[in-house]
Amino acid sequence: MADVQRHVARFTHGSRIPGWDRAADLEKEPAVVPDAATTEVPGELRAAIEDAVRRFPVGDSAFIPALYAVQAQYGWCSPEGIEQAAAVLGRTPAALTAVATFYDMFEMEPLGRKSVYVCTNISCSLVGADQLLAALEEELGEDPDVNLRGFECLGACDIAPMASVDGVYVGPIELGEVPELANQIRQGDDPLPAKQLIRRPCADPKVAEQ
Amino acid sequence: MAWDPEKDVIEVVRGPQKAGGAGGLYRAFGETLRGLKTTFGQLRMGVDTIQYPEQKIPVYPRFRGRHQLHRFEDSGLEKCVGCSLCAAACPADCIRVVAAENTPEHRVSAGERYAAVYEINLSRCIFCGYCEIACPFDAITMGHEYELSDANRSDLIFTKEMLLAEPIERTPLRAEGE
Amino acid sequence: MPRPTEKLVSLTIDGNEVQAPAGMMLADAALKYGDVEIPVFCYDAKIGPPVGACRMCLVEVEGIPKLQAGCSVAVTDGMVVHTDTPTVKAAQEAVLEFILINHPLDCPVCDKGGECPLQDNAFGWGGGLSRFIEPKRHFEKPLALSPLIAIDRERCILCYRCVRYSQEVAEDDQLVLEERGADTFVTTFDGHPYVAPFSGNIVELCPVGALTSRPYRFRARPWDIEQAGSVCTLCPAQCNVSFSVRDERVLRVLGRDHEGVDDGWLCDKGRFAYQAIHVDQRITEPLMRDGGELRPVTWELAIETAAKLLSHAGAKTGALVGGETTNEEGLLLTHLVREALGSNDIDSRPGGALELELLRALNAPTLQASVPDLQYAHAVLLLDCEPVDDAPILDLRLRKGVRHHGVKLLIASSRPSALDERAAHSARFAPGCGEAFAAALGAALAGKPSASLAQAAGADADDVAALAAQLREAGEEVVILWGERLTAGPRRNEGARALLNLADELGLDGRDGGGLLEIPSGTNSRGLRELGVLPNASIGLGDAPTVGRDSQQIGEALAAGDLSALILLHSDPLLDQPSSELWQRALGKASTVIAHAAFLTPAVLEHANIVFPAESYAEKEGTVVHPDSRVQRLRRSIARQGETRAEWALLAELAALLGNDPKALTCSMVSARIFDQVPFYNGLSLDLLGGVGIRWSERQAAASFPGAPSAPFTLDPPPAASSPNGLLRLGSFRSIWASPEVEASPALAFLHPRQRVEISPADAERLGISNGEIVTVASNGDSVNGLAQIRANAPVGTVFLQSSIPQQSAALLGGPMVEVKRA
Amino acid sequence: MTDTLLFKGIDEPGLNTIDVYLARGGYTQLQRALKMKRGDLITELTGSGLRGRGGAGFPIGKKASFIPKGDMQKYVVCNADESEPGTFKDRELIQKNPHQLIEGLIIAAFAVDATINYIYIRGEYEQQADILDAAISEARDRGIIGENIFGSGFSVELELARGAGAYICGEETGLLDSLEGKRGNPRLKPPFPANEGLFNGPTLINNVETLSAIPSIIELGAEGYAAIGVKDSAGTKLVSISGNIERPGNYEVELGISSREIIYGLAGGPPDGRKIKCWFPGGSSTPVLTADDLDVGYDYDSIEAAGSMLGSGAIIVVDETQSVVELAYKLAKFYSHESCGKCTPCREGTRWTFHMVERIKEGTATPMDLDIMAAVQEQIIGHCLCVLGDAMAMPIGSLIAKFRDEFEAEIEANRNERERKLAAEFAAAEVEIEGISA
Repeated sequence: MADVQRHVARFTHGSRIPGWDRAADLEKEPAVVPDAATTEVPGELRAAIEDAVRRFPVGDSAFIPALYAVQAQYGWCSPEGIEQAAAVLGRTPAALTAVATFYDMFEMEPLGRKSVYVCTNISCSLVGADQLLAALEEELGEDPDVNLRGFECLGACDIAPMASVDGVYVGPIELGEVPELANQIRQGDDPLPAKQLIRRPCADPKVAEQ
Repeated sequence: MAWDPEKDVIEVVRGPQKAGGAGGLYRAFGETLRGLKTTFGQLRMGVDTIQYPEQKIPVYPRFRGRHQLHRFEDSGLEKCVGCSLCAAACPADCIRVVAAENTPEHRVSAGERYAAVYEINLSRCIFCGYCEIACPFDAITMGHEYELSDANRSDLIFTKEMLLAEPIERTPLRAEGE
Repeated sequence: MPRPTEKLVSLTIDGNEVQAPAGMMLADAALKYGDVEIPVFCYDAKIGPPVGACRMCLVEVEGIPKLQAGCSVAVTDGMVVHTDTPTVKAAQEAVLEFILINHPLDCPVCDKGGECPLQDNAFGWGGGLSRFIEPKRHFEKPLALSPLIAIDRERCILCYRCVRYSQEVAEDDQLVLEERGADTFVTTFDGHPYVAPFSGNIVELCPVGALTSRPYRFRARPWDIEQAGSVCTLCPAQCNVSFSVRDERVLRVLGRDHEGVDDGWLCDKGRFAYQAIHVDQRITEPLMRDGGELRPVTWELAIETAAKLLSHAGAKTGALVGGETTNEEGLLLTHLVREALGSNDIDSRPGGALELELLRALNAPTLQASVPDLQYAHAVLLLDCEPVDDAPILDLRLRKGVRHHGVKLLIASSRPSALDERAAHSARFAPGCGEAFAAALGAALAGKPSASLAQAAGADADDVAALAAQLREAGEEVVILWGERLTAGPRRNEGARALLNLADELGLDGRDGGGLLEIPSGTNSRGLRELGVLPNASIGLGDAPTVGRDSQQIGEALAAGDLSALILLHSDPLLDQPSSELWQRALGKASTVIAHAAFLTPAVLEHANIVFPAESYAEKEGTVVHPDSRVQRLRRSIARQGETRAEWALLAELAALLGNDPKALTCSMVSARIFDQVPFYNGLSLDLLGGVGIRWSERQAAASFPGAPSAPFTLDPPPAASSPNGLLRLGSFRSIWASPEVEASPALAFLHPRQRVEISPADAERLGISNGEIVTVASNGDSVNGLAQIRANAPVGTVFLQSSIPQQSAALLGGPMVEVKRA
Repeated sequence: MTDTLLFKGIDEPGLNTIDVYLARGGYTQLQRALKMKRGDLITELTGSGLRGRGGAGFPIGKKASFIPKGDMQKYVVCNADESEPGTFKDRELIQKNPHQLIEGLIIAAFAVDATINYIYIRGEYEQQADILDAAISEARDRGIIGENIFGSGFSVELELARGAGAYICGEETGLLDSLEGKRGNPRLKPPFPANEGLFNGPTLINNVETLSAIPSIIELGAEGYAAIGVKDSAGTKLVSISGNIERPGNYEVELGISSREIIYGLAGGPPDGRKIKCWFPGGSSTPVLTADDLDVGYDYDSIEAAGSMLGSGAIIVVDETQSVVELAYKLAKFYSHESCGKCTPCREGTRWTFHMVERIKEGTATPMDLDIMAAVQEQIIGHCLCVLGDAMAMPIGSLIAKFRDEFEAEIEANRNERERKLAAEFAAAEVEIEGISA
């Protein structure tokens, strides 16, 4: 054979999906339920999960609280943390990962601990959410402590365009306020206190009349 | 839907039947006479002897002779991926394919698999060309070679290497109008 | 528990009146009774309730505005269904167009091509065109999902079958979906391989070529192969299989769904150990020991020499028969040993002979539970057995029973069971104390004091009481699934009595849907016993004219020189018999050892004078008997490899050479003789057995089963379980993977069991052992090494080791107490 | 216009604490309800005509009456997974008046004899979840949740469960799966949750607004409540208005009010006097209406007659400056991201639609793609396991139907733009080649 082609070119799709190219590592042992005797679990993680288990008649219901606990412990749903949670719950780590990857709020990679979600859904984007996200990315994009991402409707269209800074909703954010907000996020200060949703009165004029 | 026998009758249409006379005779022998006219017409053409095997009989372009397997011209990889569809299509059951997997070190064809064994038993082949039609990669085609006799039956089982090789001598093609 | 009843309803499918059982899913009913195929992808009745995910099966049901998923609509009376209206056709075409959006059209290189439901459905119901012009996704392929399974995620249509199987049938929960929406993909946790006893079933379930078998990869296309139905004889579960044969080689094993046996599943051993048929290690020609080494010889020489040696030994010949022996071989061997050689020393039970009366009582047809009973009973008690290791497919059946039919699962075992999670109650007892535990449970059920018996069993008295209470409350239909080890060892007869008392206490005799179900140690143990391949029984479990030596006594007699020759038919005493030490001595002393073996297992390799190549199960013909009394037929699927010859013919020839010709010209002649001579098989024939077999205990001829004494029996008080006292009790188990076939199969080599020392955290801490380190287990000067494995649920005071493995087997240790220390 | 019911005094400081709520006469309706017979209570709920405020608009009394009687464990689950784009009314109720919700939920629980109950709140509402959690604890401390509440013999448990960011968990069966710790995939129906829901028990699932309205029903009586609003659309409705609007926010309106009154009267219309291009009457998953439909009455039946749905009662106003292609792009992106992937038409259809709109933006689409797109939407509607697929297909289908000219114009413009760009690139490359050869 004259010229043996070693590599066959494939064209790829624009949206590559993480995990699709992942093969199993055949050297590893199968991921069965981790044995409680040989899996060490940090005390607070165990306590948080066991507390969650008590709140439901079926232990599996504690999956989401357990994953929150893992995320609180490690900053993301690390395989190590998931294994520990699986050992406490008596389920396979795969069952937990399946749930974790389904939900947007569980991070499957180590990212910044400060999560800033910018709503980019219809109502917000109608009034400039994409520009807000771009401006924040400009300011915070490089910061390893911050996990900044566009997010689907956060349920605060009345303060559009808005962002959720570690669960605190602020808006409407004007582009001029972005540097200030970015600074507050970096410093860990209360973000734009005057524009926090929690302080916003009801829009209905009848309420004010009462 | 139940089968309705009434609807399944084939009606045969026959020509008008008239009795006797010269017309009857013509109807009986007319076709034969027409055929004989062609036969006797050829008599004056003389004898045409072809000096085979020095001189080959040319074949039509669509003549189905011995099969050929093909490679990609640019990469030299075999086109055949060993899918066995030719074997499935073969009414004489004369194709045998055993596939294997390409590796980066040993790449034979373009896809994941290749034909490790590809054999055609030409003593069984009826040259119907179904294999060619079945092939999704145009890897097998019917060539023009027709000199396929041998003294040994087992020599008529052509292996992949034999099928991939170009025929030693090209079979002449029949020219336009010939 | 009530089984599904067949109440018929009538409905109209595409204008035709159809009768179908109420509650049946429309897709099934249409296919089975209406001759209308509703295409499906995600639905398969054996995986469990439908999920309606693929939407391929949309049909029109009159009176409902939206199209309905045919896989999940139960048929009701008067329902009018249309599967061929323009709306339905449009929907089917649309769904196929959606499915094919990301499915590559690489059918020519796909192993599923030609037997692919997606191909079939696309051909049958697709529009033939796609309007999708965006580039399809392309990814790395194929990827390994496990050493046995390759995954091609491009081809996956996300039908959920494999993950549902993993979560709801095998319940190993290792295979899951990650991500969401169109990004969803099938995977395992963090790149761990999907290795489980039943993982291979997902290959058969996958409706596209996304999950393929690696050993079968590119071996053949569906039109290259022929399917040959037979029975897998690698374990007592005797699953019905179909061999894919090409050029006289088995290339793959598929399940042949049989609700009464395997429910459509196979274990990975059954699915992949076929490779052992075609490996170089397999013995395919006669061997003779020459200068200390086994060398190939001609058949004539081997047979003549064997006949000469046997005629020399005469009545001083013993025979051990392994579980893979068919009834026909068993019959001819008893002829050879009893008639031609005049010996009665023949045994097929490794644990020593059981009193014939008790054997009859345990095998009485009125007391037999069937495999489906496990799924529908009110309660199932596992007594001294571990289904996943002993008869793997029953594990899935029990899980199904618990999950779908609310079966109350009760477990009494010495080693923690894989089913503990699903059990209503699990009790532990000391290894080898099954008899005492059964006695304690029987006493508790009878309302008698059971505490001292529980103590003798090394069990918790509360556990016994709890189990008894659960059994009493459960309902009438109770199945006791018990392991042969309950009736092995020195107290075997007492174990059998205790078990029979327990069954009597629960009133299981003659009860529909309940009874006893044994998991014997060998595949065809039941058939061999019924044919009298025992020292104390004749054919049909009749009285033996002369009682011979049992396996234990044969070993002792050989060691003492009272016997000089030994025939090993599919049996390796160093792997199968409880004490390796005795058998090392016995085999060392034996002057003649004639083995029929497929592999050079330790005893064969070291001690056999003549080795005859044994047929593999794909090459055999004959009959075997399932533990629930189903007589099944093996069919020859491939030509015998190498110079292998039929064993029944060899046994017949040997007997003829010894001057007593059994006059067996064909195997079916022998089968007919068996059906004739065993009274309770009377009337059976190979034709009747067909592809599904027949439970003889359900036939009229079962009435001629020999009578037996009935319970209750008075029991000897059992000896107390040895107390740990610084040492640890030794428990042994045989893993599903411990078999020469697994060892020889290249694909399964990674599963080859290494010795692991299972120990409780408390004991590990006391002995200063950490997880994963190498420890030595010693007793009376013998010792075995293994990796320490600390298990949270391991009982304190007991250490568990594997037996039946070639090296470092638990059988090397005398027990019952061992010392464990760091190596 | 009647007084506000749900929003009554909602901005009162400290209303989220039990003391203020009790001082306002909170939990008296619960005590009244506990004295009623279960059957009467359900009759009362049925009589009020209150329809579920989550989107489907199913009458609550009917839903409650489907819960079978018997000894099995029953559940009431409050769906506080408000994630429909444009909707934020439940957030305001939870955040400012959580006890009203708890009171309504316990009344519903008493009506169907459910002793274990859950509120499933979306994970993003962290502050609201904390407020609700505190309120539940207060109620528990006061004995309003627990054994034998108000000496009625009825015991009730209430737990808060948090989601973690998945739109599909707002679908009732997806929510149940999520609550059971699974991936939030919708289930096959039937069985309906009323028969086999949470942990296979009979389950009543209702939205926050629906449950919060229950105390008012008890207070006003079924007839009093039914008198508000119009036929088949009883009561008041919280309307969330957002998008291109002067005064976005939540407004409590009586059902039947004209849509123009809400958009222009209450919320002030689009800013700077711009015209309305289209508006979503009930969240982003409802077919769009145009400025011509502004005089439609805002109630279930009128909106449906106009070709859309009241949905969750969230009006998104899109003004004339916005591009419909961009709107379709956002919609398709959102729904393809949120599709759970369980059923084929939704999983593949949403992603395909997204790619098609993407191509329109890139300038590689043709008007024929609009036909394909419209046909794909038709093949999604009604063929999916749940309504998420329909939720994308209906608005996109309506956008294509109503603004086809604009789509075509944009396709044309983007194609020209792309060709111009390519030509420029080509020219630049040629110049470069010439430069090299020179």
